[in-house]
Amino acid sequence: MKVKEKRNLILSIAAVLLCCLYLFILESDSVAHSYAITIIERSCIYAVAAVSMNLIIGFTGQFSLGTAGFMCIGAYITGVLTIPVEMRDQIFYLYGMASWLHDIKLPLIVTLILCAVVCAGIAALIGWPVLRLKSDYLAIATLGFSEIIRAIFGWDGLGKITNASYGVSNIPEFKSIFECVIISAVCIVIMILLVNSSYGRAFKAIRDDDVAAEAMGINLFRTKQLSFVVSSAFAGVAGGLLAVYMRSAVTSTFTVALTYNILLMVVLGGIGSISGSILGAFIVTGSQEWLRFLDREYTWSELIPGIGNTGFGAMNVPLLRNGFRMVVFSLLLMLVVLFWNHGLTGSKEITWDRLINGAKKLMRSKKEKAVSEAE
Amino acid sequence: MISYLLQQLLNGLSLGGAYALIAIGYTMVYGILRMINFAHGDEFMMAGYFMIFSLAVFPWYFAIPFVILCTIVLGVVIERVAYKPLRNAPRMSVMISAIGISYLLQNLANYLFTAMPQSYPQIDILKHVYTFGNISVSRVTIIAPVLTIVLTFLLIMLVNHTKLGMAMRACSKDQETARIMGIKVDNIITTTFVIGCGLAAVGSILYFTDRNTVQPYSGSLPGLKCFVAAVIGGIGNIQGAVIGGFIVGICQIVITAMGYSVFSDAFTFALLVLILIFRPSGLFGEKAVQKV
Amino acid sequence: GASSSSSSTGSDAASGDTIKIGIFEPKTGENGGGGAQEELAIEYANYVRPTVTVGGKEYKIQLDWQDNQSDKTVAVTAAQKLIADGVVGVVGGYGSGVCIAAGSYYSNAKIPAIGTSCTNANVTLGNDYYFRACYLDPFQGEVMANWAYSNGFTEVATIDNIGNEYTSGLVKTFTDSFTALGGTVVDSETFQTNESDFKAILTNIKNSGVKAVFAPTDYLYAPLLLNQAHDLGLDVQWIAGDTWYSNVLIQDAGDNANGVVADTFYSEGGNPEFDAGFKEWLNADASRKATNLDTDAIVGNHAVSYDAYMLLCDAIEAADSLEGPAIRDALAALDESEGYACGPYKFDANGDAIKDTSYICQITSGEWTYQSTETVQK
Amino acid sequence: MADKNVVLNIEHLTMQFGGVIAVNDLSAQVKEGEIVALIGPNGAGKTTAFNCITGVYHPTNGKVDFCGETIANSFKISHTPDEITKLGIARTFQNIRLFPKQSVFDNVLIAKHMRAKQNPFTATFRLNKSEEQRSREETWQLLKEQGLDKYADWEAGSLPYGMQRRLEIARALATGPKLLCLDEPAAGMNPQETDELAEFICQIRDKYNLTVLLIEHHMNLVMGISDHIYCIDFGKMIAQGKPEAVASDPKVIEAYLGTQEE
Amino acid sequence: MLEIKGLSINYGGIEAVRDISFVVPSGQIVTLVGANGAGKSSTLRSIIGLVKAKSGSIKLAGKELMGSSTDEIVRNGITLVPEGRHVFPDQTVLENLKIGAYLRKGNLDEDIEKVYSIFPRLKERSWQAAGTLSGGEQQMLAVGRALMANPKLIMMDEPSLGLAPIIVNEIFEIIKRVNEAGTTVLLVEQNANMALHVADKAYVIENGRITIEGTGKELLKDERVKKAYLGTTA
Ligand SMILES: Nc1ncnc2c1ncn2[C@@H]1O[C@H](COP(=O)(O)OP(=O)(O)OP(=O)(O)O)[C@@H](O)[C@H]1O
Ligand SMILES: Nc1ncnc2c1ncn2[C@@H]1O[C@H](COP(=O)(O)OP(=O)(O)OP(=O)(O)O)[C@@H](O)[C@H]1O
Ligand SMILES: [Mg+2]
Ligand SMILES: [Mg+2]
Repeated sequence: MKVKEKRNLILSIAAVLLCCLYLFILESDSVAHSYAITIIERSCIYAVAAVSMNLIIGFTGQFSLGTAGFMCIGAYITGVLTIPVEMRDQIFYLYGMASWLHDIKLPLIVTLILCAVVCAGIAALIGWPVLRLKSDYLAIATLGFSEIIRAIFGWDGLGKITNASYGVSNIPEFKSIFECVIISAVCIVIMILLVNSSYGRAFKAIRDDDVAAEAMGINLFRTKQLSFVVSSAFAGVAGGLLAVYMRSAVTSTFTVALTYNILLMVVLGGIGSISGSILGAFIVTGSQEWLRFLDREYTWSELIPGIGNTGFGAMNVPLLRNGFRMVVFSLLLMLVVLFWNHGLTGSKEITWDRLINGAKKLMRSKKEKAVSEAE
Repeated sequence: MISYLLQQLLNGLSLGGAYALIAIGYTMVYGILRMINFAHGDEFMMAGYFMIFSLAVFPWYFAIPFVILCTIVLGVVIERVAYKPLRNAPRMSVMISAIGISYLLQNLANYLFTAMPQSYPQIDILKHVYTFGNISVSRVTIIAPVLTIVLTFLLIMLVNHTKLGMAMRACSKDQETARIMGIKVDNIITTTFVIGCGLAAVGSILYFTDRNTVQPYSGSLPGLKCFVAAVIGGIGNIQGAVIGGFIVGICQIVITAMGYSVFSDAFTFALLVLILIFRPSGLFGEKAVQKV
Repeated sequence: GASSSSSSTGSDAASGDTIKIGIFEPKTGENGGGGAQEELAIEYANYVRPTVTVGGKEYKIQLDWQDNQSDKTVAVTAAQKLIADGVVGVVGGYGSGVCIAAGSYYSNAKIPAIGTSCTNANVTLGNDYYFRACYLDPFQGEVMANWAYSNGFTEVATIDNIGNEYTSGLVKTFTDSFTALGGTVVDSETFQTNESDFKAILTNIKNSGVKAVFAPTDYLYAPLLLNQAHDLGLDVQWIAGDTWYSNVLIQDAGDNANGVVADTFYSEGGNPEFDAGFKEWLNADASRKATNLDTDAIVGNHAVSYDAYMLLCDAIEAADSLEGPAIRDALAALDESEGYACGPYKFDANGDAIKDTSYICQITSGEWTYQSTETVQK
Repeated sequence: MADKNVVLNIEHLTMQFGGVIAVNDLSAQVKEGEIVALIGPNGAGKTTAFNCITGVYHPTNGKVDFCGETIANSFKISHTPDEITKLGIARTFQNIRLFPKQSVFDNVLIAKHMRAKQNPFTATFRLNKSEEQRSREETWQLLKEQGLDKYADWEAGSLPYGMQRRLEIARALATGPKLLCLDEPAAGMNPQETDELAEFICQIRDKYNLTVLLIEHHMNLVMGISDHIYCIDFGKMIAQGKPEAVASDPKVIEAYLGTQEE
Repeated sequence: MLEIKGLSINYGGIEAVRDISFVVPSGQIVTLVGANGAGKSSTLRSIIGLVKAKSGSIKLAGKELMGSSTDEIVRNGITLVPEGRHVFPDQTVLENLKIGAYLRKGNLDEDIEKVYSIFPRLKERSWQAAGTLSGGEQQMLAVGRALMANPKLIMMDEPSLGLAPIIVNEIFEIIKRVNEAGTTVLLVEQNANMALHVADKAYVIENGRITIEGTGKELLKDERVKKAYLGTTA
C-alpha cells in the first residue's frame, strides 16, 4: 500500500516535471512554437471551463448550461480592465468610454479574481430562483440566463462600459505560456480540492439522490448554490483567460455553441471525472487542429511520393476539400459517443494504478497473442 | 395605426405558426424518449436544402411530398444510427449524440453545399400577395397559422384517441412495461420521429418560403427558439408546444418592432425563466410529483 | 505530439526555392461564402504570378490556406498556424472581426498582412503590420450618403445589424454625413446577427413612410430583406454597401432586387484586362465556377483580393528580402500603379490604401449596371 | 401537557393533496425508548405522515413537536428535511434510497457532513483535518458495529438487498438521531430475513438509546417488537394500543388484517 | 406448457442465474421462491425477453422463444405482471386495461367485463388515473391488465410486495381464481408461506441455482425450506 503511494507520488512529480520541461522548450522559442503554444493555451482554458462545468453537472447533478454566460462576464471584465489606457479611445470609438472607467487598469491576476467574485455574486443571484428547477428545465433556464447576460453585454445602453457587441480588443496577451498554464492549473487544483472535501461528497450525494441527501442533513439549496457559485466563478475566470487568449472579448463568441462545445468536452471525457474533463478539453481542441490537413485539396502526387505529376498523380484526392475536417470531426465525435458512451475515462478519475494496470493488461494480451501465434 | 398593428400581428402569427410546427417535434421526441433532440433544428435546415434540389427537378406538388419524405427518412436514419444504440446509455450521452448529429448535419451541409446561402425556390402558389388597403400578406402568412392549428388538432386526436396514440403514451411513461404489453417500442419511437420530422419539413417549407435563403446554420437559431417554445408550453405537451410557438413568435415580433431587437432573444428567455419560476414545468407541463 | 511536429516546420519558410503566403479567409461559418470568393481570386492571382524574385533567385509561391471559420477564437489559432508555418506574408480576409482578432499576432510575429475586404478602421489602426487594399467604412458611408442626398432622398431609414462592425460603422458614418448634408434619418431599425425574420422592422419602416432605406448588411441578409419587403408591399429605394454587390443577389432575390443600389471597390469593366483573364481562368474549370456560384461575374471582393496578393508580391520584390520588417517597410513606401485591378495603390500612415473613388452600381432589369463614380475629398 | 418522556408529539396532523386527504386529523405520541409501529392499509397515509414528520411535506393542518420543539405546522414553513435531521430525526425510505454508485463507506460518511465544523473554505484548503479525521473514524466505528466493515469498499448498489436495507439504517444512525423512522424496512424480505431484521432493530434501539417509529406490513415483525401500535385508515386513526389489543380490534381486522389469519 | 432448460443470465460478468431448468405444466400454479437477489426476477424477465439470456432454451408448448423480441413472446400468450406493479400512471384504469389487450383485435368489452367481475374495485375506479390508486388497487390493475391479453401463461413477480395483509390474502385468492379459469400461473414470491400454499409445484432458487423442488405441500414440510424461508411462524 505504502509502496504504491510512493510510486504514484514519484510518477506524478515526474509527469509534472516533464510537462514543465516541454513548456520550457516551447517557451524558449515562442515564435517557432507559437502554434503549439496556442493550442496548449486554448486547451488549458477550456479545461478550466470544462472542469467548472463538470463540477455542477457531473458532481452535483444539476444540469446547468450557463457556462458561456459566465465566461462572457469574465471576458468583458478582463477585457475592459486590462486593455492599455492609451488604446481605449480608439477601441471605444463608437460610444466613448465612461470617464470613471477610462483610467482604471488592473493587473491580470487582480482582474481574474474580480471575475471570479463578480460571477460568483451573479451566480448567487441567479441561483436563487433557478436552482429550484429540475433537470432539463434547469438546463434551459440557465441557458436562457446565459443568453440574457450576452444580450446585456451587447446592449448599446452599456456601450460606454462594454463597448456593446463590438467588444473590446487589444487585450494584452499572456506574458508567457506559463502564465496561462499556471493560472489554469491553480483553478483546477482548487476545484479538485473542493470535490474531494466533505462538500464534494455532499455534491455527489445530491447528484445521486437528492431526497436521501436531504435526509442526511444536507441542505439541498445551499449546497447546490455553493456548487453553482464556485462553478460559475471559475467559468468566469476561464472567460477572462479566453479573452486574454483571443486578445478580444465579443459577445458573439459566447453563444450557446460555446456551452455545447464545453459540454462536449465534459461528456467526452467522462461525466464526474476531472481528469476526464481535462483530457476532453485537450482532445476536442487538439483534434480540431490536427485534422486541419483535411481541409486542403491534395493531388495524389503530393501524398504519395514518386508517382509523378501527371495522370493519376495530378488528380485530386477525393473528399479532401474545404469543410471536410469538421465533417470528420463530427463523425469521430459520434463514434466516441456511440462506442464509449460513458466517456473516455468511464466517469472515473485516471489514476496511475489504472494506467499501469491498463498497460499491464495490454502487454499481457500482446504476449498471449505472441505465444498463441508461436503455438 | 390599426393597419400597422394588424400587420405586425400577422407577422407574429405566421412566424409563430412555423415555430409551433417545429416545437411539436421537440415536444414529441422529448415526451417519448426524455431526450432533447438538438438535431431537430438541423433536420429542419436539411429539409430546406431538400426543397431546393427537389424543386429543381419536380413541380411543387411532387416536390413537397418528396421533401417531407426525405426529411422523415433522414430523421428515422438519425434515430436508428445515433439514438437507438444509446437506449440504455446515460442520458447525457444521448444528448451529446444529438449535439454531435447537429454538428454533423451543419458541417455536412457546409461541406456539400458550401457556406454560401442558397436561394430557396419560390413556390408561386404560396407567394401570392394579397393587399387589403395598407396591409399586404402573402398566402404563406395566412397558411402558416391555419395549417398549424389543423395539424395540431389531427395530432391530438391521434395521440388521445387511437391505439397508436395509446401506445405512444404508454412508451413515454414506461418503455419496459410497454414492451410487456406487446408494444413494439422501437416502432413507436420511429413513428414519433416520422411525425416530428414530417412536421419539421412542413414547418421548413413555411419558414423558408418567407425567408428565401438556406444556409448550413439556418436551423440552429430557430431550433433553439422552438425548443424554448416547447419548454414554455411544458415540454411533452403538444398543445403547450403550439401555444409556446405562437408566444415566442409574437413576442419576437413585438420586441423587434418596439426597437429592442438586442433583447428579442433575451426577452424570449426572460419570459421562459419567469414562466419556469412560477410554473416549474411550463404552462401546460405535467407537474413532476416525486412521491417519496 | 502532433502539434510540435507541425510547428517544427516553422523556420523553413523559404526552404528550397518555395516561400509560403498565408491566406487567412473564412471557409466556413457565417462568412464562408464571401471567403470562398476571395480565395478564388487569390488563387487566380497566384496562377498569374506564381513566383517572386528575391536576391536574384526565383521563389515559387505556395499558398497556405487556413480557415478562420468567421470565428474570432478560431481566427487566433488559424493565425498562429500561419505564423508557425512560417509564411512571409498574409493575405486576407473577409470580415473585419476576425482580422482584428488575428492582427496583433501578425504584428508580434512581424509578418505583414494585407486585408482584402475588411473595411473596419480598427483592422489597421495601431497595427504596423496590417495593411488594407480596400477602402474604409467611413468613406463608404459618406459616399452612400452623398448619393442618397443628391438623388433626392431627404428622409431615409437605416437598418443596422447589432454587433457587426461593418454594418454599424457604415450606418454611423452614413447617418453623420447624411444629417450633415441636411437629410434626416427618420427611422433607425436594428436586428441581431443570425436573424432571419425582418417583417417586424420592415413593417415599422413601411409605417414611417420613407422612400429610401440604407441597409449595409452582410450579404446573408440582403435577399431576406428584399423578399420580405416585397411581401409586405414595402416599395423603397434600397441602398447598401459593397457586400451587396454580388450577382448572387439577383439570383436569390429575383425581381425584388431590381433597383438596389450598392457601391463597390471595383465594378466589372473597370479593368478589361483583369476581367478577361479572370473570366477565362474561371471558365476553364467547372469547380472554380461552381465556387463562384456558377457565374463568371466579377465583384469587388475578387478585385481587392487579387490586388492584395499582387501588393504583397510587389512589396517582397521591392524589399528584395523575405524578412517581415523589410517587406512591411516596402509596403509602407509602395507607390505603384501598374498591375492592379483597382488602379494605383499607395498606403497612408495607418496602412490603408488611399482611395477616393467608389463605384456606384444599380440593378436594373436583372443586371448590375454601373451608375456613377463617387469621389470624396478627405 | 407534554409528558416528560414524549419524544414525538403529533397533534391533529392533516395533509391534503388536491382532493385527497392523505392524513386526516391524526394525533399520536411516541415515548422515549419505545418502538412504535404505524400500520394501516395501502394508501392509508402512513408514508405521508412520515413525510410530514421529516419535513418532506408541509402539513395542511396540525403540528408535530419533537422534544418540545415544533418541527412542522401549517402556518410557518419552519423546518426543511435537513434541519429536522439535524435536530435528531433520521429516516429510511419505503424504496431504498442509497447512493448506489458510491462506496458503502462514503454512504455512511456523508451523514457526518452535517455535524462537522467546517465551511467550504476550510474544507477546500484542508484546514479542517482533525474534523475530517474524526468523521472517518466514527464512520469506521459504526460500520464495524453493524458488521458492514468488510463491505466498506463495495459500491452500495451492488450489495445484497438485505445488506442494503441494513446499510440504509446504518446511514440513518450515522446522523446521530434520537428518533429513527423506518418505512417498511422488511418490504421484499422473506420471513426468515424479516426475523433477523426484527432482532437487528431491537439491538440498535438498545445500543444507541433510540426511539423507533416503524411502518410495516409484516405482522410478525410488527407484533413481535413494537411497544405500541397506531392503526390508521383513510388518514384517520382507527385503533391504538398494545399489539395484542390492536390485533384483535375488529375494526383493524376488517380494514387491515383480514379475517383469515394463519 | 413452459419448459426452461439450462438458462443462464449474466449482468456484465455477474452470474445472476446459472444453468437452471424447470417446467411449468399447463393449468397449474408453479412458484419460484428464494432469497433476495437469488435471480427470480431475472428468470421471469428473460422468459419474456426483457433480459437477454446468456445460454439455455425457453420453450412454450414446444416453440423456442429464446432470442425472440418481447412483443413476439407476448404474442405467443405469455404475460408478466412486473415487480413493482408498473401501471401507466396518468392513463385511466380503463385505458390501462385496453393497453393490456394491445395485441388483440376485435371487441374488448366482454373481456373488460370479465376483469371487472374479478376485481369489482376496478370497475368503480375505471375513470381514475392509475397513478392515484392505492398500492393494492394498482396491483389488481396490473393483474387485470395482464389478463386482458388473454394469456395462456401469466407470470407474476412478487404480487404481494408491500401490500397490507388483507390485500395479500385477496391477491392469493385471485391467483387461485385466475388459475381455475384456465390460465397457467408462474408465481414468484417472497411470501413463501402463502405461495407454497397455493402452488401445485414449487422450486427453490438459491444463488441462481435451483436447489429444491417438489409440490407446494412437500416444500412446506421440508426442513431446509422451513429454516431458510418460512421464519418463526411456519
Ligand atoms: N405527493 C402526492 N401527491 C398526491 N397524492 C399523494 C402524494 N403522496 C401521497 N399521496 C396520496 O396519499 C395517500 C396516502 O399515501 P401514502 O403513501 O401515505 O400511503 P401509505 O399508507 O404509505 O401506503 P403504503 O402502505 O402503500 O405505502 C394515497 O392515496 C396517495 O395516492
Ligand atoms: N440490471 C442489472 N444489472 C446488474 N445486476 C443485476 C441487474 N438486475 C439484477 N441484477 C443482479 O442479479 C441478481 C439477481 O437479481 P434478481 O432481481 O433476479 O433477484 P430476485 O431473486 O428477483 O430478488 P428480489 O427478491 O430482491 O426481487 C442480483 O444479485 C442483482 O443484484
Ligand atoms: Mg407507504
Ligand atoms: Mg425480484
